[in-house]
Amino acid sequence: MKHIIVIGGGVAGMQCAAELAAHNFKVTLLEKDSDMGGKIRGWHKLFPTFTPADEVLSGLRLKLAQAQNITIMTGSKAVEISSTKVALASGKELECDAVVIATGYTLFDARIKEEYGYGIYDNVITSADLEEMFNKGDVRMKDGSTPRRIAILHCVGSRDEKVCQRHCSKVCCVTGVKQAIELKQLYPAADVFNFYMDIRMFGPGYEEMYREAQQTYNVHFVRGRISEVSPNIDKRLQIKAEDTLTGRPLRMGVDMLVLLTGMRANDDNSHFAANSNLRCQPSGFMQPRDSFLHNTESNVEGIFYAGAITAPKNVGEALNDGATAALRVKAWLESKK
Amino acid sequence: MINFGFSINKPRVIDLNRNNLNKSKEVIKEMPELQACIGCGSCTATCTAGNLTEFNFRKVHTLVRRGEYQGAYEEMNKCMLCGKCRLVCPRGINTRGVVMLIKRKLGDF
Amino acid sequence: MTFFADFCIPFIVGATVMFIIIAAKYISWLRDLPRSDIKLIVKGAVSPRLFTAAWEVVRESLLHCRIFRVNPLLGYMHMSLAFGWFLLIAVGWIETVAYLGLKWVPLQGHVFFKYFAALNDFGTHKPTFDFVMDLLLLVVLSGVTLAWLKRLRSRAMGMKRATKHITFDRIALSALWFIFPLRLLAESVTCAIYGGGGFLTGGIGHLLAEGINADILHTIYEPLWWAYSSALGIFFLTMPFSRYMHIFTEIPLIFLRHFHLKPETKEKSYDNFEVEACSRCGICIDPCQLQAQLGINDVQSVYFLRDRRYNMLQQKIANNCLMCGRCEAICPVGINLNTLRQNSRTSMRNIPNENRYKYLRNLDRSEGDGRVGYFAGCMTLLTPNTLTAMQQIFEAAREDVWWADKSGGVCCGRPLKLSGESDSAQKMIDYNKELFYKHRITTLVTSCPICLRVFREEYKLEGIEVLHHSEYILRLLRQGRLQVGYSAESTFTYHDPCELGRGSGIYDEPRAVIENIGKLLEPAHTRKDALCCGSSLANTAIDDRQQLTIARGVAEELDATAAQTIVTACPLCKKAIARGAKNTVKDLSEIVAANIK
Amino acid sequence: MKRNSWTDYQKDIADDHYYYARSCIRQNFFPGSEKAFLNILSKDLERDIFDDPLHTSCTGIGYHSDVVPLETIMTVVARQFALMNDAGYENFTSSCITSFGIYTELLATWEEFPETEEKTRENLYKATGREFKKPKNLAHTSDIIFHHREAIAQKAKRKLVNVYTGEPLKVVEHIGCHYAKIFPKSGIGGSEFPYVLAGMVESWGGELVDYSERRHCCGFGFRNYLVQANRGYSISNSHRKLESMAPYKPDFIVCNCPGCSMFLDKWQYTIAEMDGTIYGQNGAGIPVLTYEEMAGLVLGYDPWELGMQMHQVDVEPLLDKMGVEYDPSAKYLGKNGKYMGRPDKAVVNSYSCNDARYFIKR
Repeated sequence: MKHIIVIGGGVAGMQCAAELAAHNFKVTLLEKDSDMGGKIRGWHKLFPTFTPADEVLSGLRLKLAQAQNITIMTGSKAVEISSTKVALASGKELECDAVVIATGYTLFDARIKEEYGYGIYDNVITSADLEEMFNKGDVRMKDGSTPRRIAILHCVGSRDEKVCQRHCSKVCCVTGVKQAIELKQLYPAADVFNFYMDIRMFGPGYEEMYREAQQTYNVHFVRGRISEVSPNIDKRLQIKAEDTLTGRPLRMGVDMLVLLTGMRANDDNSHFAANSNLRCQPSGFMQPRDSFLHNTESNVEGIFYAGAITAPKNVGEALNDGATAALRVKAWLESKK
Repeated sequence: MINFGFSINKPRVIDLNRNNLNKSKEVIKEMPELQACIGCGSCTATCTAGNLTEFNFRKVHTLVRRGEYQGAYEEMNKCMLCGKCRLVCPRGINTRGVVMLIKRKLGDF
Repeated sequence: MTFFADFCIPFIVGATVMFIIIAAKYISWLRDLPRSDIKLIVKGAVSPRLFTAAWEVVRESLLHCRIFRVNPLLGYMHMSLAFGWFLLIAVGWIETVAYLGLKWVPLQGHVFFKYFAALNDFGTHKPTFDFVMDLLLLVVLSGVTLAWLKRLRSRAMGMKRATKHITFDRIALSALWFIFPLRLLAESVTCAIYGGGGFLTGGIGHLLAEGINADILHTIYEPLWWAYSSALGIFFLTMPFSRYMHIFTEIPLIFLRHFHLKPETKEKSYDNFEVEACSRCGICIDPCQLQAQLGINDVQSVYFLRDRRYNMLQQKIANNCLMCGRCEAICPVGINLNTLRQNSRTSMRNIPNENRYKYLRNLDRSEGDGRVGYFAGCMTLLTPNTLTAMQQIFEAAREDVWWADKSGGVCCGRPLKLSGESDSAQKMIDYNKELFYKHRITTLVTSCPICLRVFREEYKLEGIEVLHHSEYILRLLRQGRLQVGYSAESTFTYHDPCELGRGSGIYDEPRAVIENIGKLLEPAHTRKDALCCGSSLANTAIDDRQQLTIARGVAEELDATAAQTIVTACPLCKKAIARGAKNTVKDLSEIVAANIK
Repeated sequence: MKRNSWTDYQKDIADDHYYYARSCIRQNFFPGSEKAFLNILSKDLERDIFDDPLHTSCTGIGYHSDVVPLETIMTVVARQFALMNDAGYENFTSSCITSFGIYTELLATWEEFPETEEKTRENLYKATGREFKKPKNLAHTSDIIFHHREAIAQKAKRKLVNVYTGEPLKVVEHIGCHYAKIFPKSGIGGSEFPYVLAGMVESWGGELVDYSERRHCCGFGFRNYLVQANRGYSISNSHRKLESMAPYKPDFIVCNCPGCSMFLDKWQYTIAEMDGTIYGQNGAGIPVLTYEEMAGLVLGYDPWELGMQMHQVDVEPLLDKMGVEYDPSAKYLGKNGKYMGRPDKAVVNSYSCNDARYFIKR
């Protein structure tokens, strides 16, 4: 029985492992954290259907639990990769017939954009923090009071040369719209402002949701990037932006600022690229063999990609990638016979 | 008061802390679809009055929504209400209704 | 001989108050008429129009011929109530004369003649009158029954919806419903006790006398006359404040109309006659597409007039109307609904402002040179196919054309006028007019019915003939300056634009043009009855989805004709119908241009 | 406020042996400050600092007003460095923020485009026959005070504390734009949360005001002030800053840029004359100090020796709050003890001016 190692226990990795097992492979799923689920663990709801993230995750867990021949190794970080062997941080080495890398992405550290005051001012939070708050059912300001005006800033750590992240993280726009709606549902009297550079509603139902946010939920959209955040005398956050559609600077005090932090490439990627002859894109994400016919394969035979390791992707795309990569692995192993 | 030969320039900033947003809220409440504007500018591009003057419907209603009312009534009065903008709006906004509503809220109607 | 009993008091009070109020209303309205209108009245009163008006009063106020034509059952209901009641009064008066000779009898003496006749001895009994009066009462009662039915089951009466009424109307209506049944009862009981009466009152009286103890009949006798008198009194008291004001108002209205008075851009005293002549019959509700397709049921003309009459008109009601004219075309009273709505809007929104449209000064973006001017209109600039088609037609006819607004012009002013800003609209009218005269055109062709209408109605373009392009093209065809190929294979259906059809009375010209090219198939609603595309500039209240719903409804009907091409003659209609139609939608000029030989 | 990010932006500041470059604006408008700086360094801190009479303006004002070309200013800067080499120093420090910005910018330009450095060497040699070495360390003089802030705190005669209430004084700090906005790495604390003045204020017992227009320009902006037609723009920037800080009721403003000190001080008077707004307490303006003056007061220098009589907004209310003893009658005495005249009373100074023997003619 052929042995496949799937690195990364996020949605793409879980899906891929389960699909591989269904095709009668022996699968080892490596996860560096203590639990599976990756980035959507702790996420509240998924756009555009407001499906609880837990629902997707428990579906995947069930799929893994029901599968035969899967070894799940949590707390295991891969440090060296080749198509036949994976070395773990613990020093252990695992032999295999193929490897699927599904290590996903790293959330941009909002602290780097220090002008937004994350980690400096209370009530400047990231989209991930907000999801956590939603999960706890406790969206409040630091002092426990209810926010009356909330700003959501798009493209924090995306499309920004100044932090060396030129790419678009793809999902933040729609996340911002989703979170705006959820905030309005929670606090209908609050004013929610989305500050955006472009609104990229690329998926099915996204544009409709955007429109609903505007028209039904009365979420304000201001085209302009917030330039700086500072405290106000009334303890609010003073934000400054340009309302580019009127060509005038705009400023206001807000109670809460949500930063839609982007996806950036894992720091590991360049290491893998250097040591395993894999190719990186200028963005730092891995380069698939090509963008069309072999987009879940690496340039190295026997090493495959699934999910956001190659580019920012949404959950659905990552899941598709996982399944596709499994089929590619199977096809490749069969062609080798 | 001394004349220094110059004066303090009026700030161009839209200050949402200072602006009185009541009228803006009334406008949005009566015409929620106005919020669906994506600023494409097709209304302004096709505007009969906008091709003869500096009237910019998109800009004026955006400013009104931000609580910048000064001059909005006078600007909206440049509109001929011909309705081309409504035909081209990709979001189906009742632009003529918006013009009339803003004039009603900000003028003497 | 006395003609007074205590129970007459409610009637006397009601009737007196009513006549005083109505007189006061008419006097004040007439007094406030502008001088020009008074001149018209003076001129009309000494002309044969006086008689034609009187004849119309008979036909419409009494017989309700127009409602008959729309809905015979409703017509009968109105006629039985109005004409029946009128005859009851008239014959009743003759009856009194017949009994008592030409001698003054107070009003209540006529109305409660049966009561006084039983009390006094008026001489020989005259059964013919009993029969006639009973017959008339029966006719009126049949009308009342139908009115009840209409309230309960409007569909059975051929109306999808009946009017929703205000309190005054409800009181008056209830009183009206009870007047005649109570009269029947009172008179029957009188007959039961004193004998006499015709087949109805006498017959019922006979049965009562047989079946009910005489004491009981005596006990209820007076109260029944009280009830009848009270019902009358209440009805008269509420009448001037309710929709029943129309009963009398329609009569002066008919005269004034025959004297050529009509509502104008701005409200004036004459409008009162039109507004209060509305009986709130609700016939205007059913043809309204806002009602039929969007379920909007508080904006129709009946409600608009009601709100205007009671000074509770809101902009959102006034603005929510397509002004398609479907209701106006069907209104049995012939009220100028569109003009009244437009001048209400004017009252609400018109602010004279000298500074508006100053930017039009010295502006001239026209091109070309010729005695024929072509004014595309703002909307046509968004249907460039029409523009190029017109160009081809002009070229084929070798017409030198002055293009008023090919690269953008100034709006004709009608949209602004429709929205109520009439004085500002005048500035655009003045601008364009000056432009037309400056370029010395003798014919003005437009492909936009909205522009056409304002050119004809407001511009007063002396020396310039204004033509819609359908009229112009037909003229070219008839003069032989333009030849088009005919194919029996090509089938077309035609959508009448509101402003062109009902608005300007142009129905035949576009049809004639189409029949030069191919076969014309008529949709279910056509000509005067044609539907509105929903994109009317007159409505600034409905949203895009609502516009689309209406457009789809229209498109469906046009598609149902199975014609290959839907033709219309208005850029706005074209855009609207194209959103919902399966077949191609073309402007009249396009199909002409495509078939030039 | 969790403000730790300044630690991310640190730079080396030489501890001793400085070559001092003066500032055009500071030596004209705050001459006492430069003198105080030299005294603090050499006397209080016992450091070696050389005030070279041969050095010139860096020509930054001309450069930022588009009248001095880049090649020229590069050569002038190169000459300053040559003079420093001649004097035997390696650590260059400038009193002016704009000069500091220019030195930083030119050093970075030479780094990125070595050919420009070559050209400059050539130009300098042609013009003066000199050659130069780049300084080992470049710092603004406020960096140096920041560097020695704890030593100053130890020698402090008084703290930045209101002697009546015992509360720390509320201080607005304003950093010149050219300090770290061009190269965030060149300033202590970077451009977003500059710490160079804040560090001094905190070490010496004051409380910092973090107001929303903290990072905004003072409004000087060179050609925006120098051309009269543009002055409305200049003053509106100061206006915006003052509007933003006023609600916090600051006790004084401290700047590290001479131009900012001047504009925030003098525009207060102009604004008061134009629209009647006075931003400080009790009908007086907010005193504006240079960091040298602030350090001097802490170290017990006499305010008139520090040249604080040169300010538009009177500093006496602040001196009273700090418990500084001063001789009011000595305010307008020159160094030679002679009366040097006094300005007319101004709307931003609330106390009466009885001894009006000399008036500035409007």
